[in-house]
Amino acid sequence: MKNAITPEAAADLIPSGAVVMIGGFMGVGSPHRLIDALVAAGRGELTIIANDTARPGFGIGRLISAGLVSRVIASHIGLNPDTQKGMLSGAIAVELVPQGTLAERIRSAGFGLGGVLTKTGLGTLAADGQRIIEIDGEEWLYAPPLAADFALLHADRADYNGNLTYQLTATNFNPLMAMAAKTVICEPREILPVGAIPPDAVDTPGVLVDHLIRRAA
Amino acid sequence: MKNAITPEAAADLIPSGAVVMIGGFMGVGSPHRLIDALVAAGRGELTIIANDTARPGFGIGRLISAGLVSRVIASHIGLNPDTQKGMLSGAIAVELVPQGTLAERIRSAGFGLGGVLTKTGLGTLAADGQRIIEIDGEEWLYAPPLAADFALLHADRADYNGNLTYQLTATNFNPLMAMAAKTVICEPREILPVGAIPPDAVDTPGVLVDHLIRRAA
Amino acid sequence: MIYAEEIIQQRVARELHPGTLVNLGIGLPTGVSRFVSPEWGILFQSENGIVGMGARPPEGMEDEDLADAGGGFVTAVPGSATVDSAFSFGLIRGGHLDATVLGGLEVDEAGRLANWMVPGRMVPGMGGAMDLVTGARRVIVAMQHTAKGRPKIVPVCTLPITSTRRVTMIVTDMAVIEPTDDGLVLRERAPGVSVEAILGATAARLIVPTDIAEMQFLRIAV
Amino acid sequence: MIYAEEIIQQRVARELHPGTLVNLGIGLPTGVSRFVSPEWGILFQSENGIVGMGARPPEGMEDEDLADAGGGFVTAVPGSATVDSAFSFGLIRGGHLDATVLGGLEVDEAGRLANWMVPGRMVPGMGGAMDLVTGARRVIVAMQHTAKGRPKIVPVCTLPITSTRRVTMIVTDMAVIEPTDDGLVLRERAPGVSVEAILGATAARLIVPTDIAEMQFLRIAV
Repeated sequence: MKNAITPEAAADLIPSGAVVMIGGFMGVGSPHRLIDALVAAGRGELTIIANDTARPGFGIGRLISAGLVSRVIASHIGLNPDTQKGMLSGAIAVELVPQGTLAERIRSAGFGLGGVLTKTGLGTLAADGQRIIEIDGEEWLYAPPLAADFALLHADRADYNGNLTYQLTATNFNPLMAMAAKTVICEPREILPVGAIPPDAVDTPGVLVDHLIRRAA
Repeated sequence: MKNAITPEAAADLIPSGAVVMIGGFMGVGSPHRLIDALVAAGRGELTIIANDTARPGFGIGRLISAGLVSRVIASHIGLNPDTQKGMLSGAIAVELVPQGTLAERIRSAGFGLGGVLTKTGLGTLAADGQRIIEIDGEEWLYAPPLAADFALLHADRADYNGNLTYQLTATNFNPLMAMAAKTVICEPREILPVGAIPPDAVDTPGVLVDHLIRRAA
Repeated sequence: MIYAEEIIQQRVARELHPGTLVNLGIGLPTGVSRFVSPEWGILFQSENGIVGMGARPPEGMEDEDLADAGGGFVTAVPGSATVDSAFSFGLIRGGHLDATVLGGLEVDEAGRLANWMVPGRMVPGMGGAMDLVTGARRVIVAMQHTAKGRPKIVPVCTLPITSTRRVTMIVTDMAVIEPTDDGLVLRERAPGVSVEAILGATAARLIVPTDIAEMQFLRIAV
Repeated sequence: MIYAEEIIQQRVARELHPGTLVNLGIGLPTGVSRFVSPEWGILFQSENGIVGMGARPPEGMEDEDLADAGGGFVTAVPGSATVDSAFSFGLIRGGHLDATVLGGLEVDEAGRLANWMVPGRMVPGMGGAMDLVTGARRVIVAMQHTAKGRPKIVPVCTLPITSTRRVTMIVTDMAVIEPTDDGLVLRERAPGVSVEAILGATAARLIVPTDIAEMQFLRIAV
């Protein structure tokens, strides 16, 4: 059984300089209350691993706009001019990773695998400085596993075992990140009694989740 | 929309010598009517990729007992003495693969990846003749993707788009195999109208499924 | 301009195969769906996690959990399925996607597409584009033939390429061009556009067969 | 023999940490769950795809879709979750499983376990054993100290090993032994079993500290 804590208490767990995965795709399926608490707590020098940095002032974009992020690993920053500016000025180190490779790198860490072999990015800038592994005469781009200190997730429903369900396209990177961070904090829309979510409906088993965020008052 | 065909019509699609993945774990979640039709059709020299070969006369064990299988790639054959006898006598070529590696090899093929890097099996017989890849001074065992001509699956529910849902531990290898074979044939318990399975409940999107098997008369 | 986009979208729609899975890029490619009849049984994938994406919902019926890859609200068609990001790209990379339709900044004589960055100026990131171009069974580039009068079909891409893979087809407001072993072959011209005009607006070498048919369109009510 | 098994199972139960995920191998290890109180909040994983496996159901309440890794009928506890085989082994390999309890054919002085084949005679396959021994945070071997009087704890495994990894602990009907950098250390003796008897039944070199406590058991009603 897991106690549900406040967003503030959760933000207190995260030190400056932490490597933080955040679920969501252009803010859809991001833990917005947790992000707000993190902005309020003012932890800086964060490394953010996420699909994108949303828009200025929205979702992960709030952390960027607040100047709390020194490094981003993402597949797309095109809809957030602040991140692009930060990248071009050198204020934010941005590593761009093809979206499917990013997903597999996170999964690889969470699943205890040694990395990803993909064709995606071969012969492009995405392969610069990366290792190419030849297998039976075919070239594959190697991409290492990607883990984090914290994963901040959104979910639709949780139970007090920490079991999670996601809804529609708010799923995206959340279940992958749930496997890949030392401490997993999830902000569900609602928390149900244990047993109320049938086993086949669970997307992320509760053993992976360390803290649940209380419902908004 | 997919027409539902009989098990016999499905078996007719599968030639002797085919490489066939079959879902299930000790027969739980295996497509039993399809297997029966395949036994009746008498196609021989099959390569079977599956977690196990169940028991003599049950599930995949029926194909073994009928002498239709010349090669097995599985993680466990211990509860089927017929497979063990076939292996020791040389009648059946058996490749034993650690279960987690088997699952990832199948997924790797279906997901367009170049194979699996795992610690499992390093320094054991499972590594014999396999490639070891060193990454940052650490050794990983490389295991190649595993694809098939056919995947024969069980599901709990389907709709006429071919969307599938699995139930409890009858899930196992079925969703992985649905990605990894040229032709995917599924035997669901029931087939519902399109729209009756909500999008979040779908485990395998219908675009992956080529043929559904009609309900038993 | 809108007319130009519609020409491209209508022509691309004809390339889609009934009953298959198709990914439409954000922007011009998204509009291809307007010219696709529901009867064709085509399912649209959005790489953020849905197979069977539908049109924008009526005002007031948006759901914050259901969006396309640009973050815009969409609907889900009956018989759709939602998946996580790893699965979504498994569909793409694993060859389960019949076609992807993508915008382009440049395409070159080797049929290579550049569509994800302009060094020093625009660095949006590749998002799903590299996976799509690498993994889809067919890659259809849908773009204006020129940008501010400058040809976008060039001898060799000057911008960073998205993949070394040769795309399947280029559809512009002026022409349909097919990259082949021999180079770029002009296949069709848009209504009222001459071969000479196409050659004049193309920096790459074009192979021009004797008969260049005019683009045909399906009659789909918009 | 049943008494011997219970000693092992009861002693192993004490090693499990409240609120964690644990995988019990088929056979002797399965019985460990009899000595685990529901209050501990331990969830049992079965690698065929369930987190939160419960006991065998009453006659007539079996479900053909709910079985353990041996194919036997089980139940699902409230708050359980089902997963596919890739996910199940992601939990195992990714270090999300706190402990695995496995039977053994041999364990050697390096703490290496052999438990998946006897060449030429018994080739069941490794199933999930290699992943479990490689990936679980702690590996507990639960086995009889000897087989037909022959020691199973040996200088060097004669049977093919399951993993090069050193297991965390060996619990037998005679002793608790901990593999360390220095070798196998005797930690506890079963009630009424002398250190001499343990040494006599062990082929491997055992390090014997001065004080060897007797195994303690929790009082769990069975």
